[in-house]
Amino acid sequence: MATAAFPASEREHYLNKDYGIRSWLLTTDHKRIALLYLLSITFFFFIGGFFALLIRLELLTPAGDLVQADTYNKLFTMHGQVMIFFFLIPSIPAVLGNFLVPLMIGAKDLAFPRINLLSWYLYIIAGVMMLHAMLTGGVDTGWTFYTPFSTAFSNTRVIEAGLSIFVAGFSSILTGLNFVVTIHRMRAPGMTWSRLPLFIWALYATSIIQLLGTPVLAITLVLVVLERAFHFGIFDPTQGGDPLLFQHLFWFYSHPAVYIMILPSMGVVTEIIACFSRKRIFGYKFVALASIGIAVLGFLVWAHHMFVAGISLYSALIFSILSYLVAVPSAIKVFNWTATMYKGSISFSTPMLYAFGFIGLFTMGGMTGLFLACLGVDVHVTDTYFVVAHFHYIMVGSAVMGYLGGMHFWWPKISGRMYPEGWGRLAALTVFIGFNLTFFPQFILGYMGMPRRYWQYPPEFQILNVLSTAGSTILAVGYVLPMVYFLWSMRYGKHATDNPWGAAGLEWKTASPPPTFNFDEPPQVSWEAYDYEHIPAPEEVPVAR
Amino acid sequence: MFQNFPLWPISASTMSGRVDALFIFLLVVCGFMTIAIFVLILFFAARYRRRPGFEAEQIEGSNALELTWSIVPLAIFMVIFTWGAVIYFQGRTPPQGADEIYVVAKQWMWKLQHEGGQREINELHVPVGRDIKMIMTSQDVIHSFYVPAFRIKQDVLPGRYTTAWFHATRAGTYHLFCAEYCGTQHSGMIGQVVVMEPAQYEAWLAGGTSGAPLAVTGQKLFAELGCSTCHRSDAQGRGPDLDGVFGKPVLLEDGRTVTVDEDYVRESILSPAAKVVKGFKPIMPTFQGIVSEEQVNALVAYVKSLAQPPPGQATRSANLAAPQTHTEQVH
Amino acid sequence: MSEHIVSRKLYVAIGTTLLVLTATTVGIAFINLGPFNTIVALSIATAKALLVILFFMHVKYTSEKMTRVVIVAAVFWLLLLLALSMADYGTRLWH
Amino acid sequence: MHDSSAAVETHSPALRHHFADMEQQRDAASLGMWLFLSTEIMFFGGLFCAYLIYRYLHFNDFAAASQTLDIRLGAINTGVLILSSLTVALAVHAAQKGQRKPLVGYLLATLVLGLVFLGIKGVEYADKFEHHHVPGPSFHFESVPVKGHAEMPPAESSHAELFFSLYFAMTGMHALHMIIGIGLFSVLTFFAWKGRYTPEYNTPIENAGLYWHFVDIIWIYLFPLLYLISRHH
Repeated sequence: MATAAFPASEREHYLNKDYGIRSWLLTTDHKRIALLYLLSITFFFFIGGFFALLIRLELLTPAGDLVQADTYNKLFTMHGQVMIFFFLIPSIPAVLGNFLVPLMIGAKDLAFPRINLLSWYLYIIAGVMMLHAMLTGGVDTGWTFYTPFSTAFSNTRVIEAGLSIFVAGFSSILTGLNFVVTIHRMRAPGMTWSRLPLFIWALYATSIIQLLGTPVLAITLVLVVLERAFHFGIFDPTQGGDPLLFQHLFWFYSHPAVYIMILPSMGVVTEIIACFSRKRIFGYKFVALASIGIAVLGFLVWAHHMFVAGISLYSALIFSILSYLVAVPSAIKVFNWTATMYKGSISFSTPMLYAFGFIGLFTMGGMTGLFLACLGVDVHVTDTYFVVAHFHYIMVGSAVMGYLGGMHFWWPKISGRMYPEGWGRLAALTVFIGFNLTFFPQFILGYMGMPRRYWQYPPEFQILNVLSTAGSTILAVGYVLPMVYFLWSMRYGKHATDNPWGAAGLEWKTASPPPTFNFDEPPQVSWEAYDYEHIPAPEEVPVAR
Repeated sequence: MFQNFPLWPISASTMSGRVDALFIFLLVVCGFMTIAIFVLILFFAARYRRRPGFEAEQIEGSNALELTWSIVPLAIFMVIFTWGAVIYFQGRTPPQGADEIYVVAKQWMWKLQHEGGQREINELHVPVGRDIKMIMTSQDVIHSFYVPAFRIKQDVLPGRYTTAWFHATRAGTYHLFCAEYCGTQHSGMIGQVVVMEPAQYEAWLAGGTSGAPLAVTGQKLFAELGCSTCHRSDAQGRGPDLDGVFGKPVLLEDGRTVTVDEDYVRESILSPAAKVVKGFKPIMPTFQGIVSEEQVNALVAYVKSLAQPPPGQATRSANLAAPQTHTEQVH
Repeated sequence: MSEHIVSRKLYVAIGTTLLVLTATTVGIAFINLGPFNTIVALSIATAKALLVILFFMHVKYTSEKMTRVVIVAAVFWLLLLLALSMADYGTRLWH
Repeated sequence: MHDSSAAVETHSPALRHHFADMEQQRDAASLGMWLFLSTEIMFFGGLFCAYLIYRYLHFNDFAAASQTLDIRLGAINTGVLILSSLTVALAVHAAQKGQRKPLVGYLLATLVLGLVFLGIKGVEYADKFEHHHVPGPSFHFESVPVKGHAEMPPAESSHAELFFSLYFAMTGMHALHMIIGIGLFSVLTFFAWKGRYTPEYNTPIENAGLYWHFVDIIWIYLFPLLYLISRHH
């Protein structure tokens, strides 16, 4: 449809439509809100990353020498809270999802643009509360807020942090609500469910979790606050309450929350693999249904975080077997991605390198998940570095790989510029190597028996900790690099064409960057998803010799 | 700089071998599947790399393949699940006749007490080759009793008992970690389990100062706190007779039946009106805040001792009346 | 959403039924039915809730399938939460 | 789904630019509201889950504590809330017919009924404070048998405190929703009086109505769960 007849700098698009701080802070344009989110989550990502580096530095030696024990406890708590609630959960949905959902389904905007802006403001309010809590003493409960430590024993700013996450939860709920309504109601004529990009399916599944899981976390945090502030005794054993009930309610949200982080990433990777293999996704229907399956089954497994917590033997059996069920749709996805590459025409552009990295790390993270779902092994490895390594493989290895892959893939559409390909590949490789160096040793540490959240540790664990810390510095470089060259490219990058990758999907049929209302004329869809046979591969995409 | 750099934890209990075997099985199966996927991806990436003149071949999918790679993994998963469940079941079922250790966790130390009355802090001496069962509770927040060398871990909760057990197979000194984050000095809540040959263990038992067996301490408390004025063995008391009730079901005032276990005795001391035995009035005062966790343990041990050797009462009095020389080892 | 307009009389009838059901549930609470007290009370509450959903909230008249899907899904998820947590508490005392 | 070419171009002033037509806009708003209510179900669901588990664990204590609630005030409040749901339904009816004055009247009636509910709730709360039935350091509970009935099972004071913790959390959250609803309806009343709502455009009234009915349904469950435990003793 729209072609860049003239360079982006001369054409009106969403970035240059109007200028000034008001035009951004009061915007209801989903693309601008996506950029507001991009800035905010990047800010929190680097705060969380800074905490992570301090943690790794402290663990360089067995003695607690860099920071005090209390400080260390606050560091890992705030690292977790910031990374989970202020980076990972909003990352792909609020940035790439916000930007792409209307574009991919051929709509002018999300169904509720003002609610979309509200959800960003809620996020910011929550973020400010969290920063305030950090600066006025911090929180030391662990991101899990386990009672009765959080309600009766911690002397830190639990109430403020809890309310902050409560508000952030509403931001997340509103984003999910907006997506579900948009996907149901705003699709362009001809954009049937079976023609939706799988990224949309993944976000739809994610939104279901956000809608039905987040409120349970919200009420649980309210109960913690009531207990701390007004001596309600709902989780207090001295009043006949049960601290395990807190864990049940907490994990009812927080296990599915892992899928809030990973499902969108799976969606991104699906788009990338199709594009750079130039193929329709193998088993489209199964990949789509696997997303929904993960969202639903993900709600049935929460107590596998509690196998040694004192739950009944029989419920442990139930939750263990259900945990294996949720592994099946994840396996289906991995196999389908692999099969998509079969007889493809594969190029190794930066997004594809991230996708490879994603599959690798996700496979390892998923496989070690089988260890943790296995009752007999879980008893030994739960609450050790094995768990730490496992969830970082999923939530950092895979989720952030997918996020970065998606940022590279859609950067030309978002900014209208190309990033430097060589640097892009270098960064992808650095992240992959740095990540494995940081977290693989932690699997061994965990099986050796090193408990998590330890400020000091017995000396026999040192060498693996040193390896891990060394890896984390490489990882840090890998994460800073893209930020630098993305910024660079905004000014010096080559202008992007409308469809630099030769990708399928409606978002590539409008200009880069898109006009404010996305499409010059309302699109009519008459083709299937991933119709790569009808799209020529572009010359820009690097070809192996 | 780095003294001993092992890659595998020491194995020192009957459980460790079982867990290791399953772990190795998982490593092999999952390792194989992971490598297979990696090899396939690398092979496709190389074999089908973009070259001039080669077009991708569009393939819709294959239901047969989808079914295969859903059902085959699921079958493997079920094997893993079953194997893991068996081991877990063993870990959660302490064998009959195990020696009992009462554990009280608090910020940030482990207090352990043997049936014979020996107290220890952050150190547990046990003989090799015997079943040891821990009956654990916490004074404040949630802790977790973790001995990597035994491959056992169990959270220790305030307000109730949880149990764990092990059967040490190798003498030596092993880490005892707190594995559930519990505040400032969580990482300092480390102790050790000293597993000794039986002869040395006997020597250790004899080495310390004397202390009464736990049940005897409990019996004294029972009298001092005035429990014995109501809980009399002549069936005339205002409270139920406690002789021989432990381990048996009792009928409650509200019609339910519960088994008298450690948790029930504990609850009856601390929240006496919660589960009142049929035919009695809820007149017992609570002992919450009056007795310490250790004293509750002693009382539980006493009530338990009342049910022990069933044949004849003689054994019972003999059991308690003759305190042998026991040790008090506080570190 | 279809613009089906319900008559005012029907609304008043539903409101009256709800009041009568409230009186009924209070009355029944004072009769000893053993465990059935709870069951009856919850059944009456569910009947009342259904009346509100179907008539006051127009679900009976809407042509929109999604409304029903959303309600059923939310109730189903709530039951998941209740059932799976009770799976723990209900079996704690089994040996 | 929405064939925009088939849709008649209705340029209502209330149509927002990104929707193809009023029907799409109304459908989106309705679906959005129902999704929001589904999150509300799960929000209260966490409380219901806690309630269910503790009632199962400490049934007698819950029964004894429940006896101290005033069943008359609870029942009257249930009636008040049902009446308010009725006036809301009638308000939506009036809005659909474009009758301005009845609409304002029903909205005002709803506001009054909502305030009556909160007033009665306030009386009940005050009573709890007087009897030291508010959880916290000054909590005090003795399982005094209700008049003439000595066979009430014994109650553990700490478990009764748990009941009251849940009572205040559940009714408090419900009351908070009522307060939000009253705020919402005040605004709607103002705009209704200004004549903003027409038979074509009354989505705000409809959606606020859905919210109010939902809050009513929560109370329909809270009433038997909190007030009607073992009343036959």
